[in-house]
This record gives sequence, C-alpha cells and structure tokens, in this order.
Amino acid sequence: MKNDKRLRLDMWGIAGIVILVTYILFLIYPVGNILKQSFYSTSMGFTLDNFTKFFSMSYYSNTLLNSFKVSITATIFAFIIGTLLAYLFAMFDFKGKKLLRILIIIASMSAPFIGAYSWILLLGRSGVITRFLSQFLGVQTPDIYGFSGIVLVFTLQLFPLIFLYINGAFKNIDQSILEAAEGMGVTGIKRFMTVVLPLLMPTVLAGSLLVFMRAFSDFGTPMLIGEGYRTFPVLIYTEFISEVGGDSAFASALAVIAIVIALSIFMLQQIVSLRFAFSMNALHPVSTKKVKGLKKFWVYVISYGIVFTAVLPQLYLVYTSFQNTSGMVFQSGYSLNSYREAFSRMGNSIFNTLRIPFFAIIIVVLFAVFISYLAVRKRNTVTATIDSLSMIPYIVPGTVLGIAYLTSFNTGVGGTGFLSITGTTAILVISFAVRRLPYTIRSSVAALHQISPSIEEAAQSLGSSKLNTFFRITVPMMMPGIIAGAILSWITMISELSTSILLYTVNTRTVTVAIYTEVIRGNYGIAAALSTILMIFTVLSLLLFMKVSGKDDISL
Amino acid sequence: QDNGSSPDRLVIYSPNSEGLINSTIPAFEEKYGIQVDLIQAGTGELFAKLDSEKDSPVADIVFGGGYTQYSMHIDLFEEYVSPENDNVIAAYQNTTGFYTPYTLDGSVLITNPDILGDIEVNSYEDLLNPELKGKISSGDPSNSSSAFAQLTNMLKAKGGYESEEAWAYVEALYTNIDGKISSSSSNVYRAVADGEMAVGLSYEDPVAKLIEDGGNVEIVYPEEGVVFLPASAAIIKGASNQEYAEKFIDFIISQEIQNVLSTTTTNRPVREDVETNDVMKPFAEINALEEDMDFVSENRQDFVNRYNDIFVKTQSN
Amino acid sequence: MTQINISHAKKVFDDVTVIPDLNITINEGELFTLLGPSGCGKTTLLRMIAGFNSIEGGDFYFDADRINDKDPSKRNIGMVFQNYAIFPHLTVRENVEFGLKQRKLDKKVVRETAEKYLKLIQMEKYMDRKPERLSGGQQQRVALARALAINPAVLLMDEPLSNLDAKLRVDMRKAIREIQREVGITTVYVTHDQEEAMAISDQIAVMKDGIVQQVGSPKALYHRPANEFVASFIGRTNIVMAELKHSNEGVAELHLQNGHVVVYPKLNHLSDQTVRVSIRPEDFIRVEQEASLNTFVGKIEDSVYLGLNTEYVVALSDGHLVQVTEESSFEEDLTVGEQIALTINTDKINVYCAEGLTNLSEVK
Amino acid sequence: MTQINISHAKKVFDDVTVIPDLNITINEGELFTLLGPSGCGKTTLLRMIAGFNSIEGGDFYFDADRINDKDPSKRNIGMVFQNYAIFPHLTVRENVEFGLKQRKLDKKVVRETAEKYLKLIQMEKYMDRKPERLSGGQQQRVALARALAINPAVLLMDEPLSNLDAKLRVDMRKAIREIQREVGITTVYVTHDQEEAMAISDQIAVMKDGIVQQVGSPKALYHRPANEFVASFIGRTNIVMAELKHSNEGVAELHLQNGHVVVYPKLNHLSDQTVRVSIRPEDFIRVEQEASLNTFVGKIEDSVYLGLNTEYVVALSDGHLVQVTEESSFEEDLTVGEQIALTINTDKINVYCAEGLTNLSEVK
Ligand SMILES: Nc1ncnc2c1ncn2[C@@H]1O[C@H](COP(=O)(O)OP(=O)(O)OP(=O)(O)O)[C@@H](O)[C@H]1O
Ligand SMILES: Nc1ncnc2c1ncn2[C@@H]1O[C@H](COP(=O)(O)OP(=O)(O)OP(=O)(O)O)[C@@H](O)[C@H]1O
Ligand SMILES: [Mg+2]
Ligand SMILES: [Mg+2]
Repeated sequence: MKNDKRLRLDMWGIAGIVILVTYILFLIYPVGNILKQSFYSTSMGFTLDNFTKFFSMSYYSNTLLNSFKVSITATIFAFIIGTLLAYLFAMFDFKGKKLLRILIIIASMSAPFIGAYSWILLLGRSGVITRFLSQFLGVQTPDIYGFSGIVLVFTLQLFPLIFLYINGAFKNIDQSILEAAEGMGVTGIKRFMTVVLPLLMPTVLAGSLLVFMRAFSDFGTPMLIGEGYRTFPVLIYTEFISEVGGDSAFASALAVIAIVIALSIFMLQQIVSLRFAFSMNALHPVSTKKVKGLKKFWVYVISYGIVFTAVLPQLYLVYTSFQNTSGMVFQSGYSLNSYREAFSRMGNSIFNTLRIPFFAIIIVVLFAVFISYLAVRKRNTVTATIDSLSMIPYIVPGTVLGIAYLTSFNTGVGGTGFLSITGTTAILVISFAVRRLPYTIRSSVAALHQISPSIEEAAQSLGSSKLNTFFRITVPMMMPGIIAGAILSWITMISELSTSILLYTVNTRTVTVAIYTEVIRGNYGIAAALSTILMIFTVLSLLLFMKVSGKDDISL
Repeated sequence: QDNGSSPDRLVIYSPNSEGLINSTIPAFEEKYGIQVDLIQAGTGELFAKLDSEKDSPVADIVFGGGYTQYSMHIDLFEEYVSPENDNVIAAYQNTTGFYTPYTLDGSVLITNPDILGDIEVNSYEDLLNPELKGKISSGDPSNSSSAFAQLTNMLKAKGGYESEEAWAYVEALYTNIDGKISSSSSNVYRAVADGEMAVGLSYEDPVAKLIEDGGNVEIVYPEEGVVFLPASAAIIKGASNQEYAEKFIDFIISQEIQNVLSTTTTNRPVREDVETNDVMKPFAEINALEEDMDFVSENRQDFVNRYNDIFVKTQSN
Repeated sequence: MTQINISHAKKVFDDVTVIPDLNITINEGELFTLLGPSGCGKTTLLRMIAGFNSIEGGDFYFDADRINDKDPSKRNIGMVFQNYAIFPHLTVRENVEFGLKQRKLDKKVVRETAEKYLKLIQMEKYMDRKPERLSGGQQQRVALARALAINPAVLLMDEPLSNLDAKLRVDMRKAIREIQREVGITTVYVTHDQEEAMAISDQIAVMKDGIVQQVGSPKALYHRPANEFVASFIGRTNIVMAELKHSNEGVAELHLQNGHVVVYPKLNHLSDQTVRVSIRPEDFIRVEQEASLNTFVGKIEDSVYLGLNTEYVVALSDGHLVQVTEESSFEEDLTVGEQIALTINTDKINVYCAEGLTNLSEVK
Repeated sequence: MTQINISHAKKVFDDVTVIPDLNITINEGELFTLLGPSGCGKTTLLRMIAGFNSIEGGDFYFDADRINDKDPSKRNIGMVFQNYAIFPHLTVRENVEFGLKQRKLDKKVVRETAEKYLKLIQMEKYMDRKPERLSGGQQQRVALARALAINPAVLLMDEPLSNLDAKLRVDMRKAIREIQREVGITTVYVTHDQEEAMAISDQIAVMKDGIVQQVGSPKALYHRPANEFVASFIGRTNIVMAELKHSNEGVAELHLQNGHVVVYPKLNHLSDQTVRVSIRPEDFIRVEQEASLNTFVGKIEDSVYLGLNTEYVVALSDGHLVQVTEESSFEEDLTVGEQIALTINTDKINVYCAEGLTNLSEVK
C-alpha cells in the first residue's frame, strides 16, 4: 500500500473532511464552549488559576493519583480476565458458549445506580454473601468499599470489553502459526505469551486503552462505593453538578486535564501499537479443540466461574425485582407488583430505548468504519487528528457533554437558530453516537491492522474501485472487529444515562432514564423491575442479531 | 418537537420523591385539566440543565431543591409571589419574590438499631463516641446540599457559624467519620438502612419515609437542635406557560395540598393550618433552630473551604 | 530414529471423507515422500501425523508409541507448513531461534545454531528483518531453517521448496538430504514436483483421492508404475490402446491402434485381451525414415523447447497424438509438419489391463 | 493489446535499493517471464507494474500511457499474487465472480464466465466452498481463475503454479497459454521454474539483484547464455577453467584444466587468455572406453536418478567434479566407482572471459 501523506480530494479526502466538520460541529464547538471558561475569567481575562488551584492543593490533586491507581489496577485485572476467557473460548470446545457470551455482554451493562448497588447488597458490610460467609464459614471478606471495591466492580464490568475485542481478533490469526509453535514444543501459557499475545497486541492495546479510559472517567461506581476514596471523575462531576454551588470554571479545568491525560495515553498507545503492526492472511482461522480430563474441568470452572461472578449483581437485581417492596425497603415475600408498576410507568420509553440507539448505531458503524480506514490506511495529519478527536468524547464526562450540548444547541449554533436541536431525538442520537463511537472505532482499527493489504490489492487488480473494494472486501473482513465494537456501543447506548438525563424530554425518555427516575423517587423495586426488563430487552436484541447475522458467535 | 409551548401543558423539572410527586402532580392535572410533562433528575443535574437552557427555556417550573440552589441561580427565575404566600408560616414565606417554599426538611440523624447495639445516639455530641469510628455515614458538604445543611446545622447548634468551638466539633466529628464520605445524599440513608453503617447524617423526609416503609431504622433529632430548611419551587424566566405555572405555585401551597402533604407524605408543611403525620415528631417536641440564610448564602464558599481543609487534615493522618 | 506406522487411517471433514483407509510404514531414518495431485490429501495426512488434524479412525504409531492422542508438542516433530506459518512478529533470527529456546539450550548455542542454519539457507544477510519485508522464497527458507534447526525425531515438510528457484531448490534439497541422513531423521516430505521427489526420496507414496496407489523407490515408480494413474502422474506417458494377441508360436504381440505390432514375449502367459500400453515420450526413438522394418511414421504437430530436451507432439497415421521427447540441439530442429519415423523401446513400456488398474507387465 | 515499456525503473525499500535501474520492453500480446533467484526483485517489479509498490524512479508505460500514478484499479490488469490473496470471506465462486461483477456484466454472463473458468482450473466441484476448506493447490488455482476471468489487457502472474503438481501445472500452463494467445493478453509471468519458463514464454528476462542479465527467447538463453550467471541459472552447467591457446596454424584450442584439449575454431580471432568454459551436463557424451582419441576418463562419484534422466557426478582425472546427465534406462546402471570415458559436444559449449561476464563464443 502506498502511504500517501498528502490529503487528496478523492473519496477518502471527502470522507475525511465530512467527518472532521462533524467533529468540529458536535464536539469541538460545544465542548470548547464549556471548556473555554477554564482559561478565562470575567475579571481577569486569560488565566491559569484554575489549573494552579488543582495542582497546588492535595485535596484535589490526590484524586488524580487515586484515579490512576484504580484505573491501572482495574485495567490489568480486566485484561487478564478478559484475555483468559477469550483464549478459552477461541481454543476450546465447551458447552454453553452462546449463553456465556450473552451473559458476558450483560455483565458489561450496568443499570444506573442499581447495578453497582447490587454489589453493596451482596458484598457490603451487611451484604448477603458477606453475612453468609461470616456466619457459616467464619470468613471475613475484604471491604467492598474504597479502592478494592472500585477495582472489583470496574474489573467485572470492563473485562467483557477486552473479551469481545480479543474474541474478534482471534479470527484473524492463522491456525498454522499456532501449530508451528506447538510443533516446536511450545504450548499453553508459554505459547500464549510468546506467540498469541504478541499477535493480539494491537487489539489488546486498543481494548486496554478503552478499559483504562472508561475506568478513568467513570464516576457512578466510585460515587456509590468510593466512600471517601475520591476519584477524579467524581470530582469533575461534583464540581459541575454541585448542589452547593460548584465552580464550573474549575470543573472545566478538570475536564481539560482529563482530556489532556486521555490524549497523551492515546498517543502513547498509538506509538506502542506501531511496534506490533503486522498483517496476517488468515485463511485458516483458529479453530477450537475438544478438551478432556482435568483440563476440561478447569476450562469449565474458570469460564463459568468468571462469568457467573460477573453477572452476579445482575442476577441479584432480577431477584430483587420479584421481591415485595414498600418504597425504598424490600419486604419479605415475592410478587409481580414491581413489574405491574413498571409496565404502567414505562410509557414510550421502551420504544425510545430501541429507536434512539438504533439511529445512533447506524451513525456509529458508518463513522467508525470510515474513521478506522482513514486512520490506518490513509494516515496523515488530518486523519490522525480525526482519530484523536474521536477519543475525546469517551473521556469527557457524559454530564459535561450533556451540558455542552444544551448550552450550545439551545438556540442553535452560536445563537443563530441553525441546528437548534435541543429537546429533539436528534440531539440524543448525536450525543449517543459521538460518545460511543470509540468502541467501534478502536476495534475496527485493530481489526484493520491485522488484515493483509494484499487482499485489498487483489481486489483493486480486479478492477474494483476504492469504494467497492472498501465495502465488498475490507469491511467484510473487518466485520469481527466492527461487530465486537458495535455490540459494545449498542449495549452502552442502551444503558446510557449521564448525557440523556440532561437531554431527555417526555418524548425521548429511555428506560435507563426511567430507572434513574424511579431510583430518585425511591422506588427500588420498580427500578429493579425496569432494569430486568432492560436486560431482557438487551438479550433479545443480541439474539435477534445472532439470528440475523446467522452466527452463533456474537463477535462473528 | 415539544418545548412546552403547547397551551395545555406544563413542563416541570423536579428532583422530588414519590410521595411529593404523587400527591401534587395528578391532583393538579385533574384540577386544571393540564397535562404535566415531568422531567426528573437530581437537583444538581436539573439546575445545570436550567442554567444551560436559560436562553431558550424548556421548563416552566422547577419544583424542589433547597434555598442554597435557588439563591445561587436567582437570574433563572421569574418573579412571582403567590396570593397564598401570606398564609404560610412567616419564616418560610417567599421573601425574595422568586422562589416559594412549600415544605420543610430538618437535618436529622438516622440510626440502625441492629448495628448500633447499645450505643446511645441522641445528640451530635454522641457521634464523637470512638466506638462509632468509621460507622458514621455522611455526605460531602462541599457538594451535597443535605450534608451542607448538616454542617450549618451543627455549627449553629454548637456555638455559631464562626465559633472556633463549633468548628473544633466539626473536625472531631469528621475525624470519627474517618473518610467514609458518601458522594450523594441518598447513599447516606441507604447505607444505614442496608446495615452498612450505624448512623447517618441525613434529613427528615427519606428517613421518615424509610420508617413508614418498614425499614429497620430510627430517626434521631439531635438534642442540640434541628434546623428546618424549606424546599422551594419557582417559575422559570421566559417560561411559555406563565399562567399555569403561577397556578401550580398557588396550588402547592394551598391549604388543600399542604394538608395532603402533611398527612400522607413525610414532608412537613409550610402552613400551620394543617394536620400532621404521625410518623414525624411534632414540631413542638423538637428543639428547632433557625438558620441565618443570608449569612450562610454569603459565606457558603468559606464554609466549604474550611470543611475541605478539615477533610484533608483528617485524611493525612 | 523413529519408525512411523499408520494403519487404517481415516479422515473426514464435515461428512466428506478425504482419506478413507490408509496404511503406510515409514522406516527409521527414511525420507518418505507423499506425491499426488492437488487436493488428494497430502497435507491432510501430514497434519494427522503432526497431530494438528483430528483422526477419525485408525492408529498412528511412532515406533511402539501410539500417538493418536498425544499432544503435538510432545511428538518431537519439526514441521514446514505449506503456507510457511512463520511468526510475523519475530525477526528471521528469532523465528529460527524460537524452537531452540524451548530446548533450554545455552544462549550461545542457540545463537550459533540459528546462525548455522541461516547460513545454510543463505539468509544470514536478512537475520534481523521482519518477515513482512522478505520475498516469498525468503520466507519459505526461514520456515525451513526453523524446522531443521530443532533437530526433531520426525521431520514433516509440506512443499518446503515450492517458491524457490531451481538452483536454490537443488542446494536446499541437498542440504535437507544431508542433515536428514547425518542425524537419521525420519522425514515425511510432501511435494508436487516429481523430479524433486525422485531426487530426494528413499521411498515415494503416490496418492490419489486419499488412497495410496503405490509405494516404492523412485526408480520402481518410474519404470514399473503399478497402474496407469501412477504411470501418467510420475513423468509423462502416452497411453495407446492395443490388442494383446498371440502369434502361432504362442509369442505375445501387442497390436497397437495405429497398426504397429510390438512383439512382447513377457506376456506370453496371458490370454488375448484388450490392453492399454504406456509408452513414455522418451521411449519413442526417432530413426532414419524407414530405416528398419519395426518402425512407423508420424507427423510433427507441435514442439516445445525445454532446454535439455525438446518435446514434440506427433500425430500417428491413425490420427492419434503422442508425445515424444528428444534431447535438444541448437542447430538441428524438427519443424512442425515434418514427417518422422519412430520405433519403440519395448524394454521400457508397460502394459495395463483394459481398466488401467493393473500392470500386466509385472504379473508373473 | 498493450505494450509495456519500462525505463530506468528504480525501487528503494527503506534505504535498500532493490532495483537500481531497470529497462524492459514487453511487446503486445507477448508472454514475458521474469526469472531469477529468490529475492532478486521479481515480485517487486511486478508490483510496480501493477501499481502496488511506489516507484522511486523511472517511467512505466502501457502503450503511450504513462501509468506511474495511475490507480491500480484503472490499469486493467489481472494479477495472481504469490501468496494467492484470495478473499477469505467469499466462496470460490464469489472469488472468481468478484472481478467480473466490477465490469457491470449481466448476471448470467458473470455466472457463466465464472463457471467456465472454474471448470478450466478443475474446481467446479468446490464452487461453494470457503477458501479455508481448500488445499493449498486448490487455493492457488482459485487465484489463477480469478485473474484470468476478467480478461485483462495485462496479466501479471507471480508464481501462479508453484503449489500444483506436475500434471496440473502442465494443464494449467497450457490453459494460460491458450487464453493468453487467443485474446492476445500481454503477460508478465514470474516463475522460479525454468522448465516452466522455457515452456511457456515468448521472452525471458533473467534477473539478479534487481538487474536484468539477459533478455531473450528460451532457446537463446539456454544455448547462448550471455554470462556465466545465466548459464548456470538456466539449466545446469559445469564451469571448467581453460587456457585459450592458438596452434601453430592459428586455430584456437581450449586447454581444459584436466589436460584435455578441445579444438574451438570459433575463437580464432581472440588472443590467448584464461577462459571459463561452460559445459552442460548433457554435453558430456559417454563413449566406449578409449574408443576415440578425443576422450578423457572419469570416475563416477554419485548418481541421482531423475526418471527420464539420470545425473552422475564424475571426478575427472585432475580431481575436479563435473555433472553429467544421461537418459536413464532400467537395466543398465552405472554404479558409483565405475570408470567411464567422456567426450564433449563442442558445438554446444560456451566460453566466457575469465570473469564470467561476457560470452566469448558470441563475440564475432
Ligand atoms: N517491504 C519490503 N521492505 C524491505 N525490503 C523488501 C520488502 N519487500 C521485499 N524486500 C526485499 O527486496 C528484495 C526483492 O524482493 P522480491 O519480493 O521482489 O523478491 P522475488 O524476486 O519476488 O523473490 P522470491 O522468488 O523469493 O519471491 C528481497 O531481498 C526482499 O528481501
Ligand atoms: N478444513 C477443511 N474442510 C473441508 N475440506 C477440506 C479441509 N481442508 C482440506 N479439505 C479438502 O480435503 C482435500 C485434501 O486436502 P489437502 O489439503 O490434504 O490436499 P493436498 O494434497 O495437500 O493438496 P495441495 O497439493 O493442493 O496442497 C481437498 O479436496 C480439500 O478441499
Ligand atoms: Mg497441501
Ligand atoms: Mg516473489
């Protein structure tokens, strides 16, 4: 492949410009609008005071350190678990993979508040499991709160991301390479470390980057179980949304710091993955093998064990949805009352939960496919910029983006009335798409890195135009990657809250908003029922997808 | 596209709980034949939303939130004083012209008798008991309004906002809390109700509601005194349904609704000419204190800073 | 030194039986070649021996050791894959060192061994390159060195030289042969190149549709192919229909379809029947026009110059075409349309039954 | 019908010049073969013609059209890649149909054409399989059919038959040749197999280290290699050192290192000098021991049976080894250690200057 550094006005040039303009309009303009106040005060003009304040006071700067600690630890654990599981899935034949796959995906979606809250009910100081263990076994479980709790929840919530990515990447490894190693006496963990892992590296890095950033920017979990272990995103959130009068200029400065950190890590990841860029022409993708004996036992124990643990809070949630409740308090006895209430209150939210992510996912897939191709095969300043830009919404707290969108599009762009989309479906669709694009982009980029350019050349030699080659050859070959990312985008859009809670109107209320509303109103039973409905809904959408795509394997 | 401009609709932003919503909105809809579009979220989120939308507002009414938020965002509201205003207890009347208090909420302690065992908790002072170390749940006064209300309440009760003695108490208390800060108000009472914590620095409405729902908790009105603060509602500046909005304000402080509130919910009415709920201790039996709202509003940031310093100090040793 | 014994091997890929029932014994230290048309199951069989394909039936033995369920990594094999399968993330040197490192050898020994083999494959210049920057033939050589370097008990090679030029192929096959002989590695070699097979093998198995047609030394295969398929697969051959008749004296004669009669006493013991005669292109001998009684004429239809030899397509008097090979010369040149006289080297022909399935010349 | 003209082509891969300055003209409808050792730049050149490698210097013309910057998809080429590059997500049929569909042909025509070519490569049975379930040779044939089916103006083939068995290779090269001739597709063919090159090509360019050594017809290359490299690359050869001397009558004589003298009047015009004589294995002719004056003796050191021919390694009296080829026979067999007498077919030898760089036999 020729690597043309100039920007040319061919199909790719145009696509690049369209995407860039979109990002300027829906990212730089609104977010810049909010963040500019971090450098600007009405009294003094340009100022760095907000930044000085942050770095000079340990009360604030410690949160950054804390965030790094939890994010790095969680990333490492998520990486280990996710990779281990993906490896088992790719290498061995065992029963119930389809079910496990769905459960893994379910584990990655967490209903607002209620999801992490289940952990407290299970593992808290008076949690079901904690009490069980201490009463019957006399075992003292470690505290779910603070550092260890945050890491636990992050790990179990984020490993599915690594799993899905790597599961897709295995499809691009040629079986014979693994066999070559095996023939030379290298098997098991050794082969994994010396051959499999290096080959998966682009994907591993992409996945880990996302996990890290997600852990670094998530505030829901640390807010619920941090108990004084103050993380950076919680700080940003509370400064923006403070009930006691936060300082939004200071909050903007924090967001700027978050973005700078995210971009630096992104660049670092880019540099590192260049070292692992090699393409493969996998005509014989890795196939699974039967296992026997002790090995079989361990395969089952590990895979089912991990997955079961990860969905435990969701299962508990389902359980509580059948419990009788009185407001905030769960009573003894079981009934369908919560469901009765839930259905009566859902309104059109189920429809919205389908409709809004549906439009958004179309945008996501389209953009991701183009952006990843531009970033990998047509790398130049513009495309590299687009690539980096696309990561920003991932790290900008959803609340900030919500506020930015409200402020910037309330009266149209620059108050002109152009794109005055507040309150419409469009604003939700766009915000969903922009925020969840990175999942699909990163996995597509990783997939593309592994595809041998000679396949594209072959298509071109057959007279296929760039566009045609792209859609008929490149995209289908990237499919495992695209789908892995799209599923994550889809799941996270379905359970998106922090932006939609600011942008929704009665007509665009989603199930997640409904759940949150019930939590606020103190109806935990109804919230649990709604969460269960959302979960069922998600499973159905996955099953439908499998049916339509004709694959058992969600990552294709 | 619906931004509330249709004539028979009223857009309400509210962080309120089930009881308040259920006893007001349906009744209002029925009475006036107006459909209410209710947007619910946390107080912080709603005010951030209002602030962002101020050039082209969507909401007509914001229904809920304490005076601190209102006083910070005066520019968002339309001036309106309800004719019913005069029937409200003098201390809780709409004096600014912008926001109308409709219920009262006191800072209380929530306790879980199972966890507490035989430890006595009747006052703020009791919280300094070393046996409670790490078992007290508190919000973060620098961003949770209920935790901030607790802060001003204990300052007032312990000697005044600028009393060193009072601040010394705060420091002692937070040393005993040992960094176990919840990031949101709701976590505080939930933690106690779930048995995760023994005591929580919370507020009256949810605690009473928990007791009413059968939760295993008790409510403690600190002996040193309880400050009751009003929850308010206001009309948004530039609201498209001004007329209905005004009707709504009148409605929530009408005797009829105040009566419903005080009898069927765990909210204290702002009118005296109504009955009260059995779950809640009658006003007369409580050592009520009064907050100096103007002073607190003005010095809010100082309080927060001072608290932050204390927090850092307790964390660093 | 390992003997490989395969009995009743069976391989099924999703309902399609690729190898129905295969029996082979490969002796210790032998270089055994699998030869057969594309898709006949060579790679499949090799991968079964290596342990990468499941075995649907039969027994595989390395000496007395039944290996059907043995882990590939424990079989002590070296394998060159048809698609090379070199590690894309490792340099040339690291690829070759990879297997050596597993043997827990001294670092220096690893380096030196790797270098030795890199020199052998003439790749020492490219030691530190990543595979993506190598030509096809260079990649193939790396795969070769990697398998040789670990000095396995059994060496499995799937078309290891297919992308090398003639000169290098000869060099490489010599090298393989030497190493193999030196250490006595039992080797199973897959190739589509019969010359290579001939040059390198101790024994050759000719396969078709998963069935072994004949196992034998190169010479035996070439000169006494067990059936018509082998005859035409190993080298080229002309199949001419003939009637086996006996003269009054009881001497067998082959009456070829063009009328020519070949006296063929070897078949005296057989009854009269229709047969198929396999005559290799070089077994037609060109003679001076009408020089002897035992000749017939043909007309040159086409000629292909192949360097050492030239191949002619000759139309016999009855219109049938046959291939004739002759050593080339620069000056003399038979042109298309020319009339030539041919005779047949009867010693070297083979006669098959009417179905082409048995070699009658061999039946005693 | 397209003529390809390449002048001063240059290719640099990260500082390494792979092709320094290459000039070639490929005539309309010609089948032009690139032959050369592994890594000499054949694939690189082919990819430059196709437009997949950047061009660091020089001009590439298709007829009058400078294509240096033309998009590959607009060059109207068909290419068979060395690594096949078949689309793994498409079935065999879809792979072949892919290029056809780009031509906006009628659906029926697409189907029929694809089927025609699948039949040609003997893959009609596997039409609906995914490539992962094909053998190596089957995959390669799909790649071939895919390139042929679109009937391009220029066909580029990079070792298109390297994984096919001899029989299929012959079939395939015939098919390629026929299609190519029929439509007159200008074809650039890369192969490492000199027999194939000889059989299929109109012209062959022999390359070494990115430099074209000689361009010529197969025959010219074999019989009059321009330099020693070509002589030893195309076919095999023995290089024997000799002194060119003139007899008293001024007749040139080659005094070979083993003492044998060859009268070689062709070089009468040259002065006395040390030369290198290239004698192909088949140009040694075995004669009855001491039958004539002009013979010398040698001892057989090794023999390799290659089917049609047998190759001997013979030690000359001075200890030098030479390769000798003879047509094989089943009965008669020269054994290692046997003494034989040889003579040389002087018509076919080539004499090079001491550096091996010029063919003195050709200089007039
Ligand atoms: N991408 C690359 N980067 C650097 N060097 C390369 C690259 N591709 C090929 N080369 C080098 O260029 C030279 C020519 O390679 P090329 O692929 O053209 O060889 P080839 O003649 O096709 O050989 P083979 O018959 O082995 O396929 C080789 O030495 C190879 O190592
Ligand atoms: N994974 C598979 N699934 C189904 N059929 C297969 C699979 N692999 C190979 N086959 C079929 O099995 C047969 C034998 O394949 P194999 O690869 O052993 O052939 P081969 O003799 O090595 O041929 P070649 O010389 O072309 O490489 C072929 O017809 C092939 O199409
Ligand atoms: Mg094969
Ligand atoms: Mg090549």
